[in-house]
Amino acid sequence: MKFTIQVSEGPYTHQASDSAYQFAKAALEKGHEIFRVFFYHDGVNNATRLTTPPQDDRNVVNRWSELAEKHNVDLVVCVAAAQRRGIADADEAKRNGKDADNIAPGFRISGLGQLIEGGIQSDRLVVFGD
Amino acid sequence: MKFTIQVSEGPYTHQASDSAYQFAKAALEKGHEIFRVFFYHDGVNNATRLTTPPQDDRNVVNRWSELAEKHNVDLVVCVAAAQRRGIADADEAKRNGKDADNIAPGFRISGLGQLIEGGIQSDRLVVFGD
Amino acid sequence: MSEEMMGGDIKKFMYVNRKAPHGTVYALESLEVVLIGAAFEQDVSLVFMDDGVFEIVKGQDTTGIETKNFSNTYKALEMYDVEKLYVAKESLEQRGLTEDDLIVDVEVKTAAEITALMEEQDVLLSF
Amino acid sequence: MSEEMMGGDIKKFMYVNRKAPHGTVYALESLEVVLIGAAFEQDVSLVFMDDGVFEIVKGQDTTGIETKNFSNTYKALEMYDVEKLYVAKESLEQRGLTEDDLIVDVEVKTAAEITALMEEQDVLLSF
Amino acid sequence: MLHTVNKSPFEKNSLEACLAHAAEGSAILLIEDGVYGALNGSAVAEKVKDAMGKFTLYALGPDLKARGIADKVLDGVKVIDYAGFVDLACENDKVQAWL
Amino acid sequence: MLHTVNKSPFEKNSLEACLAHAAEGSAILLIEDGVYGALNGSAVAEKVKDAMGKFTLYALGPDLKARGIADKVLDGVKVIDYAGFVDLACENDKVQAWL
Repeated sequence: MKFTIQVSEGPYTHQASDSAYQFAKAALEKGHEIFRVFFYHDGVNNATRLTTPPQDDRNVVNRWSELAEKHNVDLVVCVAAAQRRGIADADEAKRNGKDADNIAPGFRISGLGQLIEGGIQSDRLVVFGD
Repeated sequence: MKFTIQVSEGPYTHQASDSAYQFAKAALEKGHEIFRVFFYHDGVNNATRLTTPPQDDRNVVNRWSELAEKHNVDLVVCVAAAQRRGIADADEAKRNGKDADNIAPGFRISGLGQLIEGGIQSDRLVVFGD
Repeated sequence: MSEEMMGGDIKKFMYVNRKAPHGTVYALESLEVVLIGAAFEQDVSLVFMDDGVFEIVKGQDTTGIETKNFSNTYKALEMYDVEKLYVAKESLEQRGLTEDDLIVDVEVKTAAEITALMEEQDVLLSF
Repeated sequence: MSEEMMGGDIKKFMYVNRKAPHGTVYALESLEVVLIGAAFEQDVSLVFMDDGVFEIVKGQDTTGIETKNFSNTYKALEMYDVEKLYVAKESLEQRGLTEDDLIVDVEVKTAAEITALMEEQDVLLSF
Repeated sequence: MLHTVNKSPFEKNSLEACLAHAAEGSAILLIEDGVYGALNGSAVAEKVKDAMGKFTLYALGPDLKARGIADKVLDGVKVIDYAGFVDLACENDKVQAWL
Repeated sequence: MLHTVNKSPFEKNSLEACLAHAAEGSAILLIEDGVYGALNGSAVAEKVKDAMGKFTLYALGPDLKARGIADKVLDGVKVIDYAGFVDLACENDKVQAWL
């Protein structure tokens, strides 16, 4: 079965990103397909490579990046939500006159249409939020 | 009177940062002193210079930077909370092996002791959160 | 069922709005999805329930809190062919509100009717 | 009053913990403030009320959700000379919990007693 | 002592917890989504009216206006602006935020 | 249809809203702080027990264990893991998250 997952909260502050990750991992282990993980609202904050969590804690951002690499999962960060919150890739940084970017490997920035497309193309949309 | 203000949520997602800003501005206009604004939890996300909010909306980050510059307000970002969420200045970036930093002008990263000190040194601590 | 739809059939999308505006960004960002989503020409409906009914209260003026006043955008939904707006009867009543307090024309639905509407959907988006 | 305290007098700090652990980070980050704050040698107390009482429930095991299990840290508070731990009686009861369910020794207080304790404080930190 | 409440009483237990723990004579200020607690004719209005016998209730005007409910406020609730919020924080010896 | 509830019923109205709007025969899965709704002997336990006549109630085991309440779960609540959550999402034609 084909899933799209929406993550609406950032790392650590809410469990939403953890639950979404565990759900995605379990789905992949069962042979299902993750069509897309869409990061919206504060969920875009999962996509920064500048986090340094305590060594005795999980690394939420790296965990997503590794899942993307291992299983070729499409991690999409909403551009409008990312602009409000300061998540930028090189293109976005250039376009908005920023002197740095912070996006983590495996994430790409795109539009809200990607969420709707996820809803259309997938068998199930599962939302994790606050 | 001397105030310390704690901001516990990030920009745009919750009104906490807006309310804290309006409170700080009103207090300064009345001749009070803002001893410190302490950004904790997701509040640290107010301190990134990479945001590009819609042009018809307020710029939460710049507003804080401007307040700091105009009134010499001490804007302190909790280092532990910042590390979890990916807010870094040049020193932090270097120390944690990051290739970029994202801190906005007027903010400084420091320890949780700064919050306690705010509580000790100020007449009032006012918390804005979720 | 969803397999059959892959070819370009239309899916029923419902936006479930349960949060008050201004205190958090969810209402605004939900509306942004609706506007972008309209281009996909799916069968779209919005339901306002619990504190979500406050999103469409008349006379909102955010000048004093200096945030974005997006309440008038709900009136523009019609132009995007988003015309199915449902409001939970019990949620209105609990808040002392009536249809007259709302900025857009809506269909007021009982909890049982909303249950039935939800069951008809293909995709539920929660805000 | 606060002017007199500037010279090194001790202030009464109360940490008001009202949120469940794990679902959000507030409980953990509140505890981090308490640990750092202990070095300042103020008069510190913690109150656990509403869902905050869940923070100190025994037997928490976060292996399955892969988050940090910080519940044992409450047992270390004593070593930091943080010894005034209050728990709201009504909050425990509402959740079907008793003192025996808690990981640390606490003083169970009624709402009226918590009101009085709050009134005694100089600084209230809300988590 | 000043208590602030920033959550809708229809969604969260913040106002309830505040009313159960504020000392008699306290000032309670509704801000952000907390101002919905000042709404006339709602299911919580009676509880809030009762509380006015024990506390002084304030609501932040800019937050009421933002939500379109400035003309639907319960009698007895004092509407103030951010300057008034600052004054309340000064007049009272400390502030507790019920989040 | 599968409904998920991730909020404590003592703090927020999510479970209440879910119970009021889920169709008879629905599956309701408590996750994150939502698992406190499965707690035996609490003030909401009776309401949840009543709901079990109309719905099938599930709770996520890893979340129960994290909170130290795995041995305090109401009879009749089915405890599942993340794989079970995935199965529920497959078996049901759609998922509604009550946040």
